[in-house]
Amino acid sequence: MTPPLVIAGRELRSRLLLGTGGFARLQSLGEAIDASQTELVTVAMRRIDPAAQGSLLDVIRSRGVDVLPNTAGCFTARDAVLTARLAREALETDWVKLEVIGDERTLLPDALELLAAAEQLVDDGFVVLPYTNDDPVLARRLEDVGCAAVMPLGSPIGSGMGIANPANITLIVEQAHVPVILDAGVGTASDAALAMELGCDGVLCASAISRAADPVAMAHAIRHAIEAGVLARGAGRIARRTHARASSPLEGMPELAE
Amino acid sequence: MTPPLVIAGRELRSRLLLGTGGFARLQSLGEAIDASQTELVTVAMRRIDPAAQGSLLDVIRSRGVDVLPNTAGCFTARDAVLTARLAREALETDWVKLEVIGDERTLLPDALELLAAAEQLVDDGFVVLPYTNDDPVLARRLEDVGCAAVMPLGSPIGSGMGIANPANITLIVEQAHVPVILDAGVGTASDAALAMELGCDGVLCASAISRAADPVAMAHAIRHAIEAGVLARGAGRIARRTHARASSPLEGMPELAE
Amino acid sequence: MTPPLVIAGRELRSRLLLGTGGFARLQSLGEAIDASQTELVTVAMRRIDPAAQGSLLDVIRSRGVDVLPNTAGCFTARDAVLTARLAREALETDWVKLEVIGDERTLLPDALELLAAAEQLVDDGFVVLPYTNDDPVLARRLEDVGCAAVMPLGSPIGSGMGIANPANITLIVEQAHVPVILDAGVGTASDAALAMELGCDGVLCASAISRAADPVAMAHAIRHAIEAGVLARGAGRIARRTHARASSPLEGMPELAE
Amino acid sequence: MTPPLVIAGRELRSRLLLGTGGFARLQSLGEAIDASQTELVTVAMRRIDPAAQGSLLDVIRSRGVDVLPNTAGCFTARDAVLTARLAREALETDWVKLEVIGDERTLLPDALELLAAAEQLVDDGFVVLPYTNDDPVLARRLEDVGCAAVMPLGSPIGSGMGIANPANITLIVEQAHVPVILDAGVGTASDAALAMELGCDGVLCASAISRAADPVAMAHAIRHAIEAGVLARGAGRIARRTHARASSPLEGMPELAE
Amino acid sequence: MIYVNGTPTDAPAGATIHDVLVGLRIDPETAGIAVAIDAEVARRGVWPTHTVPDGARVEIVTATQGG
Amino acid sequence: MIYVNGTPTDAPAGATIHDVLVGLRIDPETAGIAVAIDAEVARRGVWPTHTVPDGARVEIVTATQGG
Amino acid sequence: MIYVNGTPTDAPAGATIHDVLVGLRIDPETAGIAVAIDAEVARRGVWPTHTVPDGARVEIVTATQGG
Amino acid sequence: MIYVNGTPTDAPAGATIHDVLVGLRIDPETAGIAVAIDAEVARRGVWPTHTVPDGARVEIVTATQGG
Repeated sequence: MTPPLVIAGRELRSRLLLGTGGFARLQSLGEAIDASQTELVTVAMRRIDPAAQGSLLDVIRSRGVDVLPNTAGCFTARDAVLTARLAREALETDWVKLEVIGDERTLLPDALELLAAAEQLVDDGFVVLPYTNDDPVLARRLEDVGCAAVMPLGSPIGSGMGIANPANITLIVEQAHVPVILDAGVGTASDAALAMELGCDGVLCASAISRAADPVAMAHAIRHAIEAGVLARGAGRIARRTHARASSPLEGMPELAE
Repeated sequence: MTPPLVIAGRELRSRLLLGTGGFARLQSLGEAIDASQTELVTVAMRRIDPAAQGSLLDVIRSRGVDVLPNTAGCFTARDAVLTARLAREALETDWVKLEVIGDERTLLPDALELLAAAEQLVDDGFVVLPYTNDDPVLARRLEDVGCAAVMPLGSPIGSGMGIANPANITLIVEQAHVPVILDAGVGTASDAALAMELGCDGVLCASAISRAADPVAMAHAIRHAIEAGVLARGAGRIARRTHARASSPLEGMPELAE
Repeated sequence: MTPPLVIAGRELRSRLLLGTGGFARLQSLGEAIDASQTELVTVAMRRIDPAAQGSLLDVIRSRGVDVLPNTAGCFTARDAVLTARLAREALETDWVKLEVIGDERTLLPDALELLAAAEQLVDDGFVVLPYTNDDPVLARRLEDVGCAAVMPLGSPIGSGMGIANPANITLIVEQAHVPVILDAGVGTASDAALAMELGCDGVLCASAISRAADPVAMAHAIRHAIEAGVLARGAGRIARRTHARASSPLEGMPELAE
Repeated sequence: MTPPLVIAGRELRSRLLLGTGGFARLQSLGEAIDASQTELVTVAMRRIDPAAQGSLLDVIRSRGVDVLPNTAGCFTARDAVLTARLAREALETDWVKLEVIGDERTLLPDALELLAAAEQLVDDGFVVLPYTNDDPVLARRLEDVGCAAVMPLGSPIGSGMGIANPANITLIVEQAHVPVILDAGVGTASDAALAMELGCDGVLCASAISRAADPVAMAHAIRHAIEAGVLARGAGRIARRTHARASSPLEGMPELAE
Repeated sequence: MIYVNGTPTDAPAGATIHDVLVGLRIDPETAGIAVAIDAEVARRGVWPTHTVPDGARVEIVTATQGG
Repeated sequence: MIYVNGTPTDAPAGATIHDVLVGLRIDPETAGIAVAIDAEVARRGVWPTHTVPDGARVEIVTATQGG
Repeated sequence: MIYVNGTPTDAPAGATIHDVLVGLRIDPETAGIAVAIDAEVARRGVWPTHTVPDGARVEIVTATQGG
Repeated sequence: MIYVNGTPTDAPAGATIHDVLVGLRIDPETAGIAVAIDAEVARRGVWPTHTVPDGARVEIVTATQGG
């Protein structure tokens, strides 16, 4: 019903990217993938555990969705670039959700390392989707070095605080020539709807779905919320007014006094 | 998918009540009724205009939805009660959306006149759905006199300011034994989703849909938003946290230093 | 420096009313009275405890400030009126802070009982200062029955949630012909400053000061905040703008390129 | 009454820095300096206008306050460094308020150029006070390269939107070992009070004062607000509570039923 | 002389509500209308028989678009 | 037997409000107190003369800390 | 002695990446894994032939749940 | 020909910064001004001696109102 999201020339019918972190069981991840109707799910790259039973990739591929490796946990451009290269080898994709964080407490991106990593990965032929803060200037610079999208945060990863600074997201959307995907901070459906109403092209959710009491129900909820937000954005909302405006006519009242 | 809304023993599959005020053309009202999937639409009672062409009621009935007369424009319990009785005669329904306002500037309800009218109409056998402010004490009193639902405002009628005081709506929901339907203030889809996430049982929209640039698209949007909000409420959202919580594991990082 | 607050013809140089509830020791109450520079402090009326040592009234009178009895804890107009009459007998003042609450959970006012009590007390010759919710219609009705001021809440008593719905406080201020004193909800200094910036004529604080870690310091803080808010209201703040506006000239830049 | 602000070993009794931009007349600047009790005012460096009458520096020095040159209007580290050196020559101060912006529309800082300029100016022996965004990671990096303070924005320059993202300001304050001075966004007194309550060490205001209808009154207002905020921060505010907490005792009520 | 929706209107002595509606070219069978005489609801069943006294305020209302 | 602030209390027949206060070691001259008998305010002036009927509910109140 | 994912591990002289994987009971045909030797990516094609020098840091990674 | 604050300006060969300032009726003793020649700061001490080469970009700045 709504137009597809196009990143680097690729059409995605779903505007929801799903993070696989935080699901207690692989089965509920699979069910959440179905419920969300996502076509792209993120994974992290970690040391293999030969003892691990059940394969994350089997679950993802059995759902017919694609994998988007991230560089979560990297603090330097160098580590992030190497991690992206390992991911490309392991997963045979040149798409990467680029994360370069400044500290473990806030998990906020480090602007300098992020931009340096983005530039190098673009040069290496990657399709780079950077997780960034809500700074419009940094977002433009990431676009300028060739990122295929920008993924500003609404609020810190896993915080569920929603969109802390809608004005910054609006500034980013106004200037962007690549898709803007809200990443981090979504806590519930209305946050995702708001992101789309602000003009974002998509939303990435991990904890909001994976750590909800009922991940599958929340996946359905956020799918509907994104659809709602896209439609509302296109519908042209009424302006906010300080004072009331009657929705019933004030004229034509019958005279009912005794 | 989600349970129906039950008011006075009647099941409504749609949790969206649609106000008919503000639509530029009856045709777009009809299309918005279809898009919204509402089953109940409000009308005002006004002096007949013999010259009026096209019948509002024909449009509503052709859509197979029911009509909910309101008492918009009444400033006293007496006028509201008489208006409700005229509506019952004209429309053969004993349901009424009770509005008794304090002034034309704010269109805010007058607590005393509202409660007096509600009590009398309940005695007269009406199914009373009162438009009220967001005062939890008044909401409980309206329930105590026998109202079939309470309809607190989010913000002034037609303002599109959303839910100004979510804490009050939460207090009303926590204490209510009848359905709580958010009435007035919704400006866009995310407002409706939030109302349901706060625990409201339904939402009434007029201006948000009828005065949107594309009323039909906004009707679709708000329908999805309500579904999203109901699902999210049931899914058990994650708690808000001041600080971040990683959605990718911090252990198992490969050692990539030179 | 700023004009006095005038209630019922009486000039108060301080726009801060202090509630005496919540102070751990009478001594810190006395010090807070001095620090706040208040001229009017509220007290509740309760059964005398012959064993009680130290007199609240002695502390208050030794500071040269006047006492404003309240009707806290009353659920009906009748109880509130009787309590006010007892207070008049005991304290030889016909001023009363009228409180009639709807339940102990929210401590929110009951609109009907409040208005009924206000009307009767005005008839009895009291100077009535009603604690009310933030409903502009109820505020106007309280003014209409002869209250000497209206005291809308910012948020629930003792919650420290500040001003939950500034738009309603603004509506009350715009229409009022008697002083508007923000009562309840103030948690810290900026809340009090905001109240004055919205156009309130005064602020009543109890818990914000009495339950602060350092009540005397908070009394100083809120005194400065009220002064700040009054001055800022009078100074005519700049309009809010979505976009930036330079405060340094963009012309006249030296040409420093190599 | 409150402790002084110490930057680079220098004590400032006033925590308010005043921007000189936007004053319609030099005389009102002088009066606002007096009213604000500031000890440090910012100036921009621009091409000399031999025809200019009245000297900004004379006004500032006649007030006995010091001048803090800024690098407003610079888009690159190189231009900002050169501008700082010219300012040092012209004004015989090695203090500089460092501004390196990303675009003229938002006037938001450019993280990379800002950090590069800060590093070089620190090496050159400047006392660097950088105007930065509200990114905690960038703030820490600026501190790490030797800045004497960090000056995060509340919202865009001249917008009067207050503190858009208090959570970020709190994160910056929690981690900082140098003074945090809120720069940009303050629109009125309560914004300044909130900044101090969040733990900022000072506030810089230009437009909020210079473009107020009455700059002198607003200077007084913001001076009081900063005092209020500092005191409130020290006083230990009450916690926010969803529900009410009585400030009058619930026991000891007289029995007044008939 | 009676007052129909605020407008002075001639009506023959002994005219019923039904007569008044017909006089206004309003089909009394029309669904969705109601009538009040001097601020009292006149139920549909009495329209053929209830005569409208001289000077009466006749209000004829129907459903219109409203919030 | 009367009820003073809810507590059953012995009082001699014909005891005045003044007597009751004294019996409770409350100085009737104390500022800041008020008395209600059976939910009616008894003004200070009548304390020496107003007798408290048997079974009466006597409420003696004063100012306490309150918001 | 080499270091596989941080763990000191014995490996015969001249062992290839393929050999190391087999020694860990990891099927080199497994999809979704990648290998780095001393912080350089070793592409899958060289596993059978690339020998792991003594003291090398061998990192073997795969996809795990992540946001 | 030199460029003073962007304006083409005649200056005699061998003119010093001091000469240029005087030529513009700017007292070189004025506090609060600084000079850059071709994007290099020329410190006050060299103004009497530093000659401005032909075609030089001379920037003369001072403090103006700014945020």
